[in-house]
Amino acid sequence: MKLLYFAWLRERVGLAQEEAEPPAEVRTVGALIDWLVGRGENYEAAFADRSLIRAAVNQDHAALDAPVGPGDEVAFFPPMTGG
Amino acid sequence: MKLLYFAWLRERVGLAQEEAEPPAEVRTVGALIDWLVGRGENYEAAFADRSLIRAAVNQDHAALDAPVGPGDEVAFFPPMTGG
Amino acid sequence: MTVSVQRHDFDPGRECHLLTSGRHDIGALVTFTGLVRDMAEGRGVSHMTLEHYPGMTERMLEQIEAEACARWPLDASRIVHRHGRLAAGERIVFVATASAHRQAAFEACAFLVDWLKTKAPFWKLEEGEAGAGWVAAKAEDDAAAEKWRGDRR
Amino acid sequence: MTVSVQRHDFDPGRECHLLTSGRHDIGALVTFTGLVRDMAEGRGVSHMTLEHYPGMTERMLEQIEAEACARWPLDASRIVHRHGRLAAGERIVFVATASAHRQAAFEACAFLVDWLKTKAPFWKLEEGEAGAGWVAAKAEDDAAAEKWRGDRR
Repeated sequence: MKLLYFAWLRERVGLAQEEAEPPAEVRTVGALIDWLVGRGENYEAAFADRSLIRAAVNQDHAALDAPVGPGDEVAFFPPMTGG
Repeated sequence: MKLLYFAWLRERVGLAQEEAEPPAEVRTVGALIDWLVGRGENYEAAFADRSLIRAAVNQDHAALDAPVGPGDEVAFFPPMTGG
Repeated sequence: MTVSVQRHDFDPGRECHLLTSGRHDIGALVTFTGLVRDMAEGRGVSHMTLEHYPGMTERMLEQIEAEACARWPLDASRIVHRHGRLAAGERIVFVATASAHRQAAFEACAFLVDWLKTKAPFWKLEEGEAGAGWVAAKAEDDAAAEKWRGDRR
Repeated sequence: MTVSVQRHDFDPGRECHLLTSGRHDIGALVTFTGLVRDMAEGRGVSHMTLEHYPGMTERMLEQIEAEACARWPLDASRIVHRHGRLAAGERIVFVATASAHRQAAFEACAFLVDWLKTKAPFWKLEEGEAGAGWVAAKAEDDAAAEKWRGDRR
């Protein structure tokens, strides 16, 4: 699974992207966040306020209950501020 | 009094502008139209449908009961279609 | 805040540049360009002649621009309206509004176009396959202008 | 109906020309240009860096453009969005909509700007007197995007 981080999520995680292999029971965006938070303080800090986390799966906006699986591209970012 | 006509009003009256000296009892835009209509068939044709007549006095939009007097510039035209 | 009534064409890019160059306080610029369509209510149109009332036209455009500036926090605005004979595809009118925020710029631009249509003394003579004829005012234009009346800020 | 995501500046006049030249069926062209303001909520801003999600950005812009074309009878549309570091006064984004009628062009342009702000993956980092900081999303932008949700045509 390819993980991408943008804006202050990228800064807090300390990575722009990484390859990850979460266990098979991680089947949703929300479960993926739970798993990431357990991996270290940088993830904990990045995902501390979940109301500020937005996600995309394969470059489409995705809710916390959206399914994720091996081979997916999953991105995490704050609310968008373009335009 | 200077009178101006625009668009099909100009075409029907047959004049773009003229100087006129209506009698002293002509004190409103509406009375001026009544007086003009009595001057000839061209005016009668131009002012036949009063719902399509708009007027301006001294370059400001004016209603039928707006006052007019000697020295005023009075314009008659159809509803505007700019833009 | 300037108004031009002219026979010659204008350059939308240059107008945008003049409104915003050297300004760092403008967040949003909205423009409207009106063009001569080759079709009107099913009739082919080759040319459009715009007659206007010199003097009153400028007065009215300045009045509606002042009204827009009173209603919305505009940093800059511009109206250019052409008159004379124009071919299908040619530009007729340009309206631009600049503001710190986009909603003010959008609303003020739409307001200016709506009011211009019913208050600025212009009349269109259409030429096409079926000959020449004066364009009738549209009830929807009156309605569009009217909707801003109760919306004072 | 094209979308560009680019580092370099764009030319609003040229974009307008490309949308309308040779077309005689367009009656109304509405454009929105967003610029970097030197002030944001009372703080001075010297530069703005736009980060984005390459690939998804283009997808989202194409999706919202398709949505606008489904809702309004547009003859042409265009979105250009810059990324990278921009100084105060620089252009960020350009949205243009062309239609036979002005109301469709105005509404579709406002819709595109509103949706772009909440759906296109861009993030602004502001630099100013007080250092650098990520711009927080505005509740009013969510509300502006939301108001189009019930407004399907």
